[in-house]
Amino acid sequence: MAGQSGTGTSATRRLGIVVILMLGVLALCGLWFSAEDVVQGSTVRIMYIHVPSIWTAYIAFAMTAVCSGVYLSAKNRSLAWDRVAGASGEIGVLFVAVSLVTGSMWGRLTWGTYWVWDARLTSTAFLFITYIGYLAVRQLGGTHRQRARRSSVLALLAILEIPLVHFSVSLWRSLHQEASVANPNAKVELDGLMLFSLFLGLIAFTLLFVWLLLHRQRAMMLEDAFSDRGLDVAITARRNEAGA
Amino acid sequence: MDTVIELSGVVAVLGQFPALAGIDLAVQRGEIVLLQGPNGAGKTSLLRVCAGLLPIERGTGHVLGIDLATNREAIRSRVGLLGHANGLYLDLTVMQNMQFWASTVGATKSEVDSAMATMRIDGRLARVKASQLSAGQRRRCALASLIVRRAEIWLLDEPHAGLDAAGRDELDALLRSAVSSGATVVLASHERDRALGLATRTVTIDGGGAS
Amino acid sequence: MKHASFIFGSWGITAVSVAAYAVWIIRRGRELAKHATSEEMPWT
Amino acid sequence: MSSAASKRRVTIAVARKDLTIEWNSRILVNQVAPFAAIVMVLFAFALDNDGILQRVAPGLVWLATLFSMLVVIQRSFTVESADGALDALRVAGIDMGAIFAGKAIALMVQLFVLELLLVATAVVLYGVEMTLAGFCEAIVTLLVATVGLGSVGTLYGGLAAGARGRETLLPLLLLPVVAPVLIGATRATEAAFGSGGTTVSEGWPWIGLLLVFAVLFCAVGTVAFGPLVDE
Repeated sequence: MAGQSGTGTSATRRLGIVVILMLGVLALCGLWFSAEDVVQGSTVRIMYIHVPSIWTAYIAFAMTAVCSGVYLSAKNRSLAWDRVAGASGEIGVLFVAVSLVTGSMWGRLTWGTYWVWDARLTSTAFLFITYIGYLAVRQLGGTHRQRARRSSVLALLAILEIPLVHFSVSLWRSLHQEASVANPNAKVELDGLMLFSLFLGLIAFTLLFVWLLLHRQRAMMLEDAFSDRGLDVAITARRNEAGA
Repeated sequence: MDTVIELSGVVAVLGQFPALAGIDLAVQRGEIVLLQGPNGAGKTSLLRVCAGLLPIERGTGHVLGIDLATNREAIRSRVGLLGHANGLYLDLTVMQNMQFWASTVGATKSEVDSAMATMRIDGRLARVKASQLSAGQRRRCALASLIVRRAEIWLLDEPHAGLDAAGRDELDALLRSAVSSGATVVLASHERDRALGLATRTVTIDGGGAS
Repeated sequence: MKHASFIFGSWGITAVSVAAYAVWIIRRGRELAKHATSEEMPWT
Repeated sequence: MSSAASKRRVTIAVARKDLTIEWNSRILVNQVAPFAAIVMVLFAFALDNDGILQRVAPGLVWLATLFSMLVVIQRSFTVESADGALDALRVAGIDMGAIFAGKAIALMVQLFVLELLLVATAVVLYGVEMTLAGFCEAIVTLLVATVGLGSVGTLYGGLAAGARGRETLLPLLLLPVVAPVLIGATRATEAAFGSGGTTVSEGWPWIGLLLVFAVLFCAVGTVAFGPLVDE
């Protein structure tokens, strides 16, 4: 059991236990102990998972960009950086999807509709699609180095593009002064326990991200190692063709 | 002697398939090396590796003293590759193709004219769209574009394919004159008798390796 | 609690999707690790 | 071979080559432009209201441009890969930044012609009326937006060109990126057309946005095209 159970180590197991405990406390605080908001009532309880999800997605995409940049600039071009970038991008897509769904449920309660053409919402949707494209490019095939070079350039392009999309979308919305949309975060008056729940959520989700990233990145390392090993087999098979 | 191509244990991968599986090869300046072997032996990939097009996955390789692993882009401007494809734009005429090619590689008009005359694609043919040419005529165009490159190493993949008897004689003469002016030629060909008469040495490629 | 279905629903969706992803990568890691040598797993 | 003069020479040669190919094959004139025109007609069927059509004409012009652009980009790279021409250029050690610039310029010229045609269609079919100042603004919008679209289109077109499933990959990658152009160009064109009571002066900030986009992607494309396209 010890040491040989997949991508885990004693450190990740301990981290995993901490994450689960923190998420348990978060659920108790967020869903039970914390007070209802004066304006939003019980719907504020969605915030305790919605905000940490989108926060994690931002961390993940920033991680993807940083690792892609390091991969391209480092002298030895270690594929480990590319794998961390890819793993992080994948986790980011998961969390941005989750936060889009929970956000629109929250919106249904506070705004009355699932979707409003709010700048932040719209550019988050673009973020989601951009990184789906990033993951698609990672699946294009070729050697590991081709994958790494292509996807790291694309990740850096995405970082350039996202502020521009966000800026143009907010400019677009600012000129359409429709009935001022309730901003779910601005109207919340947070008391002590509510603030505690929110920060607990942020920390728990960040640690959850680290845990997922460690495992995913190790699994990717094994995937790469296996296809390298497949290459060894293929090389031997290829050499044997010569005699046949 | 001066070694222009030096590969040792080179592995090159197409997708997940090792087209070259640890090949060793050394070519001296002024040689005409014939690569022989069955279909799918790795001849095309070998030529593409030497041209700096295909990255090497393992092993070491130097072409004209330049490291293939770290600096393969630098090799490209000094070698010429004639692949299976001819590199033509099918919607352009022969003349337009040659003019485009000349202005990208920096060849003069007289060099283009003489190359086109050498491959006999001047005159009436020059105004025909590439899509209307026969396979042999397209091959001639590709060879003419190779001539204006003045490459130090000529890498030719089935250069005889599609050429008529006269074209083959012209090709042989062309390669001999290139070698006499200091170039090196590596060619893969199934035209065994013709290529053997031309080559100074034969290398057999099979299963992604050389013997 | 008002809107209980939406609140528990959003928590549930988050929990289920993250848990499903976590289970998937752990399973995948175990599956791959069965055939891996210790040099291929530098973290052990 | 990598001096500024040779880069400029390659850029011009590539741009002229792509335009000659279009001149010889007339794909844009015979296939893409009719496609774009029929899209404009279909919009009219779908919306079925003269007032609405006039109001949304700018958006429809730019949507039709984006969809047609996808076709033109695919074509631009099919030409390169049909007989291994891009490989030949790579083996010759031609600077990829210059190839990018040349292909982007050719794409911009083709897009500009297409956009003029679409604006003319909007004027005829949707009953758009323009003042002289509006007309000038429309032309500037077309120019600046086209530079942005041409550069970003060539960049992502090159990436998708080498891939399996390129027909589906290109829209997935490209459409999110060009959102700022769609937003900016549509608002600027609305101002130029005077749709929905907008005035010409409201358009210029949007042209500024388009300009930022164009400059950014021209610069980035020159650097990033090589690593994205090369094996």
